[in-house]
Amino acid sequence: MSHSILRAPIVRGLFWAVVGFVLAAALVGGIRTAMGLDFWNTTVDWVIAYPVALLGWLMGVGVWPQWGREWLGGKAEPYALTGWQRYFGFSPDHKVIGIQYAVTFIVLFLLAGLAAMLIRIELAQPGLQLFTSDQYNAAMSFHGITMVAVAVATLLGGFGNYLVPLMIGARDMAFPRLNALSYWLVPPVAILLVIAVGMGGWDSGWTAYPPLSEVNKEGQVLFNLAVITFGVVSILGGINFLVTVTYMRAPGLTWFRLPIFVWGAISASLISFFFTQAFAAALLMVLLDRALGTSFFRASGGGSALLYEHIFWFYSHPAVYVMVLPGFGAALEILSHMSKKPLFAYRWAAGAMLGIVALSGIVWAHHMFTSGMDPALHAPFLVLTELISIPTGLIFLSALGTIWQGKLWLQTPMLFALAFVFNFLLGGVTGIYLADVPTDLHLHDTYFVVAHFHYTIVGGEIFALFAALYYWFPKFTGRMYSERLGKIHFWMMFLGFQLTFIPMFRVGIQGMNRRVADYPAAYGEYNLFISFAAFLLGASFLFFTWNMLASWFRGPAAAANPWRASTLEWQVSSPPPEHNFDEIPVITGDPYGYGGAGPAHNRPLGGLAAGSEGGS
Amino acid sequence: MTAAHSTVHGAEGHASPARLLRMNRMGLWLFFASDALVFALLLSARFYLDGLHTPPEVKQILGLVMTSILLLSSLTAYRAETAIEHGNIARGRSMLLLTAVMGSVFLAGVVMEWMLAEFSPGDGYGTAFFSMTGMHAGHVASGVLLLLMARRQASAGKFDGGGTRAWGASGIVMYWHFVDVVWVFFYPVLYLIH
Amino acid sequence: MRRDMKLMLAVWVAVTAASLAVSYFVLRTLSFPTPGAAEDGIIDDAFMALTYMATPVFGLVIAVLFVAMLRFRGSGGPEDGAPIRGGGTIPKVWFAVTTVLAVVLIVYPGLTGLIAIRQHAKPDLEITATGSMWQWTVDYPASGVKIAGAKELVLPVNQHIQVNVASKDILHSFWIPAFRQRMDAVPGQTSSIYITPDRIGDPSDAAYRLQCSQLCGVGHAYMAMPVRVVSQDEFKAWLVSQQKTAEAR
Amino acid sequence: MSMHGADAEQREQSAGVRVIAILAVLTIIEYIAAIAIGASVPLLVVLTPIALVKAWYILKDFMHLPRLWADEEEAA
Repeated sequence: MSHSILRAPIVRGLFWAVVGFVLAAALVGGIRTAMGLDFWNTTVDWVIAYPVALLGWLMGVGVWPQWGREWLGGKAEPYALTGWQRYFGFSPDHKVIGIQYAVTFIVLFLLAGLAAMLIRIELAQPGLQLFTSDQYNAAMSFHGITMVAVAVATLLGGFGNYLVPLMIGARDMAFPRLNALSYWLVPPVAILLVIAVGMGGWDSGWTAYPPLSEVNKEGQVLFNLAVITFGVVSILGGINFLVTVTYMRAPGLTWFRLPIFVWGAISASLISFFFTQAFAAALLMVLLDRALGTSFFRASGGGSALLYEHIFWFYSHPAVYVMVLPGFGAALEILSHMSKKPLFAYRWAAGAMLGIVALSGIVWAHHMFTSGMDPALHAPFLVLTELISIPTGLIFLSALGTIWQGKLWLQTPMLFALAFVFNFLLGGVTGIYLADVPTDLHLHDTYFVVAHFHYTIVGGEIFALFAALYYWFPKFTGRMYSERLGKIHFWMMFLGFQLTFIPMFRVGIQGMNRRVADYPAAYGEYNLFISFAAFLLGASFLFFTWNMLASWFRGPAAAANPWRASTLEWQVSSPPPEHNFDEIPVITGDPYGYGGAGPAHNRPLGGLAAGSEGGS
Repeated sequence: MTAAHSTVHGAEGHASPARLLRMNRMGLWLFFASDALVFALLLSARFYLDGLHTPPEVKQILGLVMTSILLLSSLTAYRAETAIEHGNIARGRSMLLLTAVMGSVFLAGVVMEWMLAEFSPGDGYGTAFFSMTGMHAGHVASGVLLLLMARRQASAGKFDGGGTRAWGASGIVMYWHFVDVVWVFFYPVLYLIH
Repeated sequence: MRRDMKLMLAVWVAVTAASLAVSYFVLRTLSFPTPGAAEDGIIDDAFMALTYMATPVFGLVIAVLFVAMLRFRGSGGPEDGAPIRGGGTIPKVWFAVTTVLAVVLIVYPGLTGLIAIRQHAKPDLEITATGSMWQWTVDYPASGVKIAGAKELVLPVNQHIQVNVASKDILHSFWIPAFRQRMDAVPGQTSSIYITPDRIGDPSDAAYRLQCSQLCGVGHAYMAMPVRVVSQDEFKAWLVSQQKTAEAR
Repeated sequence: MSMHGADAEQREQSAGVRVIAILAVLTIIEYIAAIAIGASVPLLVVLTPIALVKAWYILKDFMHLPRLWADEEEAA
């Protein structure tokens, strides 16, 4: 078999994407010329040619040979790539897809983090140093949306895909090819965002509020298309998880024997499959307003900008829980295994996650207390929003109860998981100020909000993500990471994070509003401090990146179960065999059998424990 | 496990056909729920932007005819599905084609309506009308393509024997009905209320 | 185990007390912008009330984390922790306590604060601030003064002012940190807030600036304008001077 | 397919005709109601349940909603 570079899936995908784009744009141009209009119109051309290019990309990258032929009654080619090439092709293997997601989004995380560093250079002093206002907005908007995508997809897409089938004793996800298709929609999102920045960016942030997003630069169009595509990724992924967990659990693995991480993935999937389309729909409406002259959000045609805010936050508040619920799951999972103690109040924690899902859909308008919406809506949304603190409190109970009287093994993943508890506490508590109408009137759109959501998303979810990354690194790669570098990364990141965001609460209260390239000199000293702390935070990722790369290529081989953990993924080799389980295990107890509390699985190193009890 | 197994992945690897069918079915219904929300958002936007107002220029007869065609196409789609499930591939093929033709007629109706419309996309009702019918027509168009695809698969012998093997056709027909259900709500909201 | 529990309780009390002290003595005095309006009290008090309520929760989590990391250490050996599953009364009690806490803070400072901030007397003065990319137009309808692209916002002290906020093009937001409240300027609608400046103030204090606080594109950061709160006599004189300038044009 | 299969097919096909008849009648009622009823709210009160009933018939009979939780294929 020849593997010339020209036959590589990505090259074919790009080729057909370009062909699709050019053909569609030429067709549009031809029709426009015939109608007496300009040949090229950026908005119209992108809106029409991009979906065609996307189709070309998908088909070229492997959908056509491995799936598309069946649609027309033909026979699909077998999946052929092996070794490292699997990661660069259309692979239906959930473990390959998990690593594809994780690596892609960690690269994007570092890229968006770099944008954050540039932002902090600009904000170190009052006045404009590095950027023009326009460039600042572009950097801020890119940082925002990319980090949102990272937060939504790394834990759920990366770790969820890799771990959920293993944890439930399945050989793959329910829809392996759909899973691959979902992943291969991600590169176009990244490419669109990068092209958009190259075109000068868009200045409406990740929220893209109209009417600004209907009158600003064309980069906005690409942003909208990227986010709509990303919405499809999220929806298809969510559906896949729900069907997988519903129908593919191993015999004996009842709902309340699922590892808590699986509950986090289910809860997040429920939200992402049911709410994501609101964001996509809102951005589609913006495109319609821009391209066809409808007036969803144009006051002159009877539209209303507030309609956008309602639709947007209908998704984007629940989206926060798409980010943190898998984070809760991963952190609780690690706290239990690294404390060698059963997860405390397991059913309450699982119930709390579902409670958060239920409440998440009815609290969106707390983002709109100062938007000029009907004041009659303020009180109900205040009440509903504050109620979320109750299920969230149960997650804390579970975390604290788990570590109490445990045998805490303070390795890097555990440190990150404990930091998650601390950070999310601050994030959660400061959220109460923003759900409270009177305080929100002052704090809305200030750096207090910036600090708050960085505490929940970065301090919460991203810390849980790194906990998960170190914890499951040996399982993913079959190699151990360097504990020393891991601890350096942790302490630098932890301290850098606190020193960056604690002062932001203060400047926010004081009156510094967010999303500004420049600010009054009165806030200068704090911002200088924040910038230096942010550089410390940023520098910690040098250690992280080095650790990951060096360990993946040259680290010592990892045992099957280096943490002596009790869940199923640790009962198979590291990395797991191609089909996970030679025999589907039979489950006889819950996943946290520590301290002689009735272990579900044996926990000697390696070996598939429960398989001996019977096949599938 | 050896490389020879590498084409057998996940569900296909160990689930029974009946289990696989249930999984496909649940996945499709979840997709419907998800897609329905897009339509629900557009529908709520219609009330948010323009309340209950419907301009008198709306073509009532055309709307009724289009609605009837779409509803009838659901019957032919149903006949196609039933025939294929019972192994009657020939009838299934002709019914799929008939459904696709009726869907195309519906699409022609949408185009005609857009050209005849006496309101602009720039006002409240027009915004709702063009976006709702446009989004729906996009689904109908993809449905027509899918129906033709199902017909092609039927010719290739994919559904021979019916039963669980008919899922491919059944899923596409379900999608067609789903698009019809959307129109059941869109029709009164766009044409009849006032 | 009793010793660990006692240590935890002690740390809890200590952290809570320390946080209360820091909140009371440091946060209140150092962080808030100059309180320039009568309504500020409602907002700052709500802020402090939430902070005080948060301190015991904060203290508890810190105490458990601290004691666990100090006293419940393991090294990955074969020893397991205690097989406590937490299925008994503890989660129920926790659930009850957090529910009560949530209800309390919904009522106070939540709903009570909301009611307080919504109550307003008949305004003494009405102004309209209209945002456009990237400047404010200020209108004093009673005296016929309208300043397009105003260079400063002048307000009288001790007057109850209704501010109507509107927009010509895209979303903006009217915010003066000294007055705490903000309101978005939405095209096609006018929204109002009520403020009663209760001390003289000038823009040498960064809290006295009208800042657009809804991202509005390139000029967003600079869509700010100095605010002066002056005595009522001075305000009247200023209005007259503005009327003259307008006539002179 | 056996004769039995063809019979079953015939039965299901006539069920489809029954549903489309119901849909047709309800659509006509909708159309007439919109002409006959002048006020908005009463019209909405009539149209909403009709639309729900129509949707229900399509979901239940055409889209086989009950198959989601039925066990028929396990037995087949």
